[in-house]
Amino acid sequence: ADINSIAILTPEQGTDFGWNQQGVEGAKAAGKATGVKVVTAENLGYGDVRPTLRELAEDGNTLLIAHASGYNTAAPEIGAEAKVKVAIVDSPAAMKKDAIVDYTASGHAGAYLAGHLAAKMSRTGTVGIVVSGEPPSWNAQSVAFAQGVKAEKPSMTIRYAVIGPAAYSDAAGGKRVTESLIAAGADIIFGQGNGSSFGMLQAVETTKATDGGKVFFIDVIGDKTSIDKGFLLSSVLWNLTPVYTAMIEDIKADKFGTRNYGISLADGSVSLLKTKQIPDDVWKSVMDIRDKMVKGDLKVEPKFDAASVHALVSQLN
Amino acid sequence: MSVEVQDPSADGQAAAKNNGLASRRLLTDRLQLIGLSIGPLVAAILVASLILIAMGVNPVDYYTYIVNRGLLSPSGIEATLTRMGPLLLIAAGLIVAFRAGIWNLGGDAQFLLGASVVAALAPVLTGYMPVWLVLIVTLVIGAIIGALWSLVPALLRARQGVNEIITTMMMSFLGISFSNVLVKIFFLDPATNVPQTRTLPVEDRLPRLFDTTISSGVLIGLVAILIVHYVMAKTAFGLKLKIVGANAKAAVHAGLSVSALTIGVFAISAGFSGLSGAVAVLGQYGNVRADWNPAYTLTIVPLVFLARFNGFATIAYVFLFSVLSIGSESAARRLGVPNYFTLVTMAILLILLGITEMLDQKRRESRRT
Amino acid sequence: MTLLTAAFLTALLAGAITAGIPLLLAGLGEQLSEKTGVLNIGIEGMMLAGAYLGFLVAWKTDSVFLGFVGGAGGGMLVAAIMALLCVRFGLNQIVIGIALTLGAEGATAMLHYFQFAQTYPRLGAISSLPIPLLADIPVLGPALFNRPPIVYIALLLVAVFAYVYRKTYWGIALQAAGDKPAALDSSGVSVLGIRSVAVLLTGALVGLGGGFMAIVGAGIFVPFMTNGNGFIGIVLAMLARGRPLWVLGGAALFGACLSLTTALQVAGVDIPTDVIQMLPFAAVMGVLVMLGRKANLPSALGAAYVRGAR
Amino acid sequence: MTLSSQPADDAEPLAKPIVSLKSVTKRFPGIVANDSISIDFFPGEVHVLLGENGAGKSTLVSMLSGLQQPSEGSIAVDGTEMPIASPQKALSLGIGTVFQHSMLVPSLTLIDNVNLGGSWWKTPDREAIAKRMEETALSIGVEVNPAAITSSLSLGEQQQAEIVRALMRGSRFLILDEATAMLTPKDAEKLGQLMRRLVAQGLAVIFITHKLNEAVAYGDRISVLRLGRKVGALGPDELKSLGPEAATKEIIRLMFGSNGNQAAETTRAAGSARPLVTATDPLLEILALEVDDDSVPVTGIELKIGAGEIVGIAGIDGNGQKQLSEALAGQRPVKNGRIYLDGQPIEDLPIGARRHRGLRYVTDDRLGEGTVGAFPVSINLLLKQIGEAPFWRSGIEQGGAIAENARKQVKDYDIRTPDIETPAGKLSGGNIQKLLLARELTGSARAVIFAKPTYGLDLNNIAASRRRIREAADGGKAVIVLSTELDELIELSDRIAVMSQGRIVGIVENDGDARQKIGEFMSGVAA
Ligand SMILES: Nc1ncnc2c1ncn2[C@@H]1O[C@H](COP(=O)(O)OP(=O)(O)OP(=O)(O)O)[C@@H](O)[C@H]1O
Ligand SMILES: Nc1ncnc2c1ncn2[C@@H]1O[C@H](COP(=O)(O)OP(=O)(O)OP(=O)(O)O)[C@@H](O)[C@H]1O
Ligand SMILES: [Mg+2]
Ligand SMILES: [Mg+2]
Repeated sequence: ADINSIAILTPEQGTDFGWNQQGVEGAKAAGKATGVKVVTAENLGYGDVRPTLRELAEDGNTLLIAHASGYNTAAPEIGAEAKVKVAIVDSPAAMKKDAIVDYTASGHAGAYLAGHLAAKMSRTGTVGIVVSGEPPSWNAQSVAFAQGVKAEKPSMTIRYAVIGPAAYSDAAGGKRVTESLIAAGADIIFGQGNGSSFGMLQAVETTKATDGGKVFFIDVIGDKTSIDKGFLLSSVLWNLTPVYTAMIEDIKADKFGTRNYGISLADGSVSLLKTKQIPDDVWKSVMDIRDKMVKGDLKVEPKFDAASVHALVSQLN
Repeated sequence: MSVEVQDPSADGQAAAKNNGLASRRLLTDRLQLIGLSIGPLVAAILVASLILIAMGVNPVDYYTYIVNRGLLSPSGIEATLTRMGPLLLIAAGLIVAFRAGIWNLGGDAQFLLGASVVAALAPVLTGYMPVWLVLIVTLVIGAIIGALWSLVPALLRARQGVNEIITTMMMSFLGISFSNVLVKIFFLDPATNVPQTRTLPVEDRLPRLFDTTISSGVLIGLVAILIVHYVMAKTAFGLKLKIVGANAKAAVHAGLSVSALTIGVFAISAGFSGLSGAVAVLGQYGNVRADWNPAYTLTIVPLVFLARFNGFATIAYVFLFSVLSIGSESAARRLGVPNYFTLVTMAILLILLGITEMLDQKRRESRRT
Repeated sequence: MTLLTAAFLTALLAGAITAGIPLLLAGLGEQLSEKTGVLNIGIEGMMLAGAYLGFLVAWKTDSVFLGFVGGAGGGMLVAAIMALLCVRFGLNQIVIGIALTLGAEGATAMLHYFQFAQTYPRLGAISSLPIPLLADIPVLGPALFNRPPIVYIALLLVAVFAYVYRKTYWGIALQAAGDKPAALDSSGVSVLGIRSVAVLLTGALVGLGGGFMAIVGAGIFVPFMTNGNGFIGIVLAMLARGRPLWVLGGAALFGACLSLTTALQVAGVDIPTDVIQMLPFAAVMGVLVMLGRKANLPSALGAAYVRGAR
Repeated sequence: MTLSSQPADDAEPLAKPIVSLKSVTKRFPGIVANDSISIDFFPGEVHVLLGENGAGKSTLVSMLSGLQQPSEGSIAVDGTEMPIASPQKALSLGIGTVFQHSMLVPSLTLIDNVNLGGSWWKTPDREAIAKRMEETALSIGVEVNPAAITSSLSLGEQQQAEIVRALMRGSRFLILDEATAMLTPKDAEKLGQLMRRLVAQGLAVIFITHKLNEAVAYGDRISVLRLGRKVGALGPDELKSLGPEAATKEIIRLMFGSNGNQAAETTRAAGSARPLVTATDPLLEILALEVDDDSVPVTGIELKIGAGEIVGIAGIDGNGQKQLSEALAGQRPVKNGRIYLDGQPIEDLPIGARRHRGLRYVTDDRLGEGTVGAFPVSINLLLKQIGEAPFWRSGIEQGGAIAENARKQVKDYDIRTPDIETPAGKLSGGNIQKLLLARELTGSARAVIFAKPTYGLDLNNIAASRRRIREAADGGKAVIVLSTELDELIELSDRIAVMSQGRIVGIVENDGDARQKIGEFMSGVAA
């Protein structure tokens, strides 16, 4: 089928070095690669997106990418009503021929690797996970990270804390909770949050580990290298470009709605960021694990619910 | 603390009766009135335009987009009207409360709890009864839940005189968290990873009006606010509430049961907020997600004040607000302005409307003989 | 590895204080306005403006001190609009308060978008001022007595205001402005003057709280970062019924609950954060239910003063 | 003797006026409150301002104290024209004012109320101020408790404190606007003597009162206002040469024109005309009544009032009168005891039910609780009948019936209002009182409680109110009148009970020597 333009809707401004930015940039890159125009509707919040969805449909966009789990009820409904194709997250079962696809992106494989990396690099034997909320994709990464840590070194201690419900922009809370985890012994922080993640980063930059050494930060989704001050250890990078590109091509090939999409280590849409903080030998051994996972010798199942995270971190301690 | 607001309609009547005004004066009055209602809008647009120009955006384009989207395009006006439904219900509740001198600022939790419970029940109930009955039952339940959440502040205020600004705000913070607990733990849709309630299918929701996407929630809202307006203006009950609000000592002196009325006001006001939550879920959203909180109350409070608790003026302000919020998202997107600008526009408009309201008050005062 | 180390307890206590200070300043600020009869609903906006400007100045000048001055200035800027519109011109305080909050949210988010969204600059560690002897007490010492000077200043402000309210002519005038402005006016003191100064100082206090949040609390500015702290400040002020010490108590309660949330989670106790989040509010409601304290708000609260009006 | 409207007071002494009003006009929207008034105020004189309610006395005061600015004309101080732009300016010129309505902050102590104008950065020396306050009070023969929270004091005590405060501010020009309204006759007399002492020291005093005997007794010079104009004046010489009797007559003529005399006559004459009612079966019976209160608990009240009987309750303000009347009306819980109306106990009934049984209460707090100021006269007339037919049917307002009722009441009770839709708060005090009387006396009233029924009213309105009270009794109702004015009670009552510290300390028949017996009860001589 013909496709001239697509639109992506994000809940926050696409300048967060994270979820929103990755969505916007991925869509733009996919559009460039396939010659399709991309409309971005950013900072729509988590409330009523139906009017925007309808307008974008009226404007002639063939595909609406609803880039927030909060949009996964509204988008299919408007898609059906306005007869446009929609892509949503966190609802694989909603797939429908010519109408709905899901791209529940999960960086859990990358997070698993990050867990190995963290365990190898930790001096204190304790690592921390800080999240600003508990959406499914973050839960999956939290679980996988913890599993990776334990797989690398079973004696490791893992501390987990949520800043507060929906504390996405609570930078001060991010810093406060991170400092507590550092005080509890963590010298590596695996942080997931939007605005709040900058508070976590600042905490890492300004707080010493209990052994008096440096604390490192492992980020998710985006690449904060450009704003790093030497504390960024790694990041579970996502690349949504292949996902969106595949969607567009499937539309062109009239195959839209026959499969869901995801990101994976295999096609490079999930990867671990190499920074100069990671010694080469450590990096190499992590990459060996990655290769095993790509080959299928090692499987990590994503767990998306918060209960799994809580069960895991309390059982691990 | 006192809320001192005069009913403009009653005022106008009195003024008209009092003086046999010359027709010339009537004309200047009309002109003044038109100036006072259009003026702030124009001024707000001008101030906002300056900021737009500073950002390198053509203000004419920006406002054309807003009007086109929020008012003139079919789907835009449909969205505007649909958005009004829950807002009008919240406004109706606030009018009742403020008229009676009660500061129910806990609307957000009353809304959310109503919404959550209704969202959890409605999809289940459809298995047991016809859809129309489900809708009626759940609307009532939403209102009851909202009212229940105001019970503690109501009793504290009625029995012990505990200030309700504090208690309703407390209960609001508490209720927002509680609603999240309900959704995340008890009302969870097992079929999805996302912490949210089951979803009421589109065809089971409140009917849409005619052949459009307008939810009939807007009708419920309009009816509610008109009823409130009528009750406040014309009935003994409304008058009693107004007396409690205007002079509680006089209400006691006149033998009104102030504590019963207070509890009644809380129940009605919070009931409308709960009903608003039900209408939002049944008419638009279909479910409730964890951590969702549109926080409508705080946006509606100033509008209700600017309308001086008058039902018709409230409808006008809510309409204006909805046009602006629907239209400006579109305009911002098309012109590459960050959507945050909508907040700034809203602030400028509120301030200028506030100035107008004050000037208008002065005008009435100086005319009164 | 055991969790109850001195370091962890210290971090929790320090975290509670860091989270409590903005609430304390917001509550003290609101209390000052309310005392004079101005219901200041706009402090969330003042706080945000203080956070933005405080961060901007601290980052540009590399001076934490100037940052706090900037934070107070940012709050005062918004407060000046409130003083002009609500005190001088008598506009509805609720309408303007909410408008200012919305406006400050939008404006600071836009400024952030244009200035920082590509770089997210962050401040370095804030140096602290240990208080001799006291700083050496285990846990308590480092959490309480080895902090940036602004922490001590904020705590000292509680005593200052308690003193001002009880002991000075100004304190008497403040109370009169809120309780019976006409009496103050006829005694030759300008009601609008007293109220304007109070609102401006509220802006300064609240802005300082916002600045603290950005400079000490987060080390960065992000949009909407005050996260409703201003509104909790309003509640604290009303609960405190004019007494600064009660604001301190309330702020401490909220700060402690936040740290408790973290502590329980880190200890692996599986209670939803939402439930723990309810604790301070539930506690206060419980106290209100049991004590049933009468409001006792200034009688002219929320009403504009016009000389000779009747 | 001539009384021109702009008296030149020709034979005036060498003293120059401290303050002069020169053709001062003050307009409010739709009303000229002061119309081209010229008056000189001399040191060493008590200058009495007289006039009906609404004549413009307080407006004049507000311009002298800097609260209002003249619309036209000017004010000269010590001979030089000088705008009094703010209260601060007035104070700095030595103009001290005790306003008609309290200007104390209720939540502060008296000490802090004295401190209101202090330099903000300073710390008041509260002990010294308290001491000075006590001394000042002593010098005028009153007692104050400087450390008391203002709101805990009676209105009379507050007014005394305000006078003390004005003196402490070192005024050389003292304005007392209806300062005796709240005082007992004894305290009023003390204040009068104080004014005399002050002017002897060279101060100028403006004294506003509705009590002509006070005007004549303490005034050196009298100016009379009517409808905003100065309609006459009596200089010191004229006052002296006329003597009290003739001066009073002349003043009444000036104030009310020709019909004024009638008003005054009826006021004075009517009392004795009433035949004493011999108690029949009591209609309203109060037995061993106890009422809780933080400051003045009421105990052991026993009263029986027959149909057609008027029982007065005398006593200094703040001795439980308010608590008693509120408990009778049902606004305050009864702790112990019984109240029978027509033989039925009513002490547990709510306010509305008591009203239905025929109990009525005319409150003295006319604006605070008696009316809702922002609401129209028509609604205020029905404030205690909301929802009742024919004014409401099935809860819906019946505009016609409400308006008809209002028009009838406005006519029957001579309520002067521009319109029945006019907000009640805009009416003058006298007319608000008529509104309350209309509301309480219509319908099937059986027993009526009047609290300070003529407080703050001018002579005409006083006469009208007293006539209504007598009519009520003559119509077979049981009547209680609570008043601090002994003359009023003696004029109206059949029997007079004396209240002190929450108890009835004695009941006397209103015969020839009632006044003396009451005085004995009040001062505790006859216990
Ligand atoms: N704010 C106002 N604006 C316009 N007119 C007013 C205002 N307040 C009062 N009035 C007018 O003032 C008059 C009453 O003034 P005031 O309260 O001094 O009455 P009063 O002196 O007690 O009169 P009365 O003789 O009836 O006791 C009324 O005629 C009323 O119409
Ligand atoms: N602030 C005001 N706004 C409008 N009208 C006013 C105001 N103050 C006074 N007036 C009007 O001025 C007139 C004179 O009122 P004023 O209070 O001076 O009377 P007064 O002689 O002191 O009466 P009273 O004996 O009852 O105290 C009244 O009719 C009143 O309506
Ligand atoms: Mg007066
Ligand atoms: Mg009067």
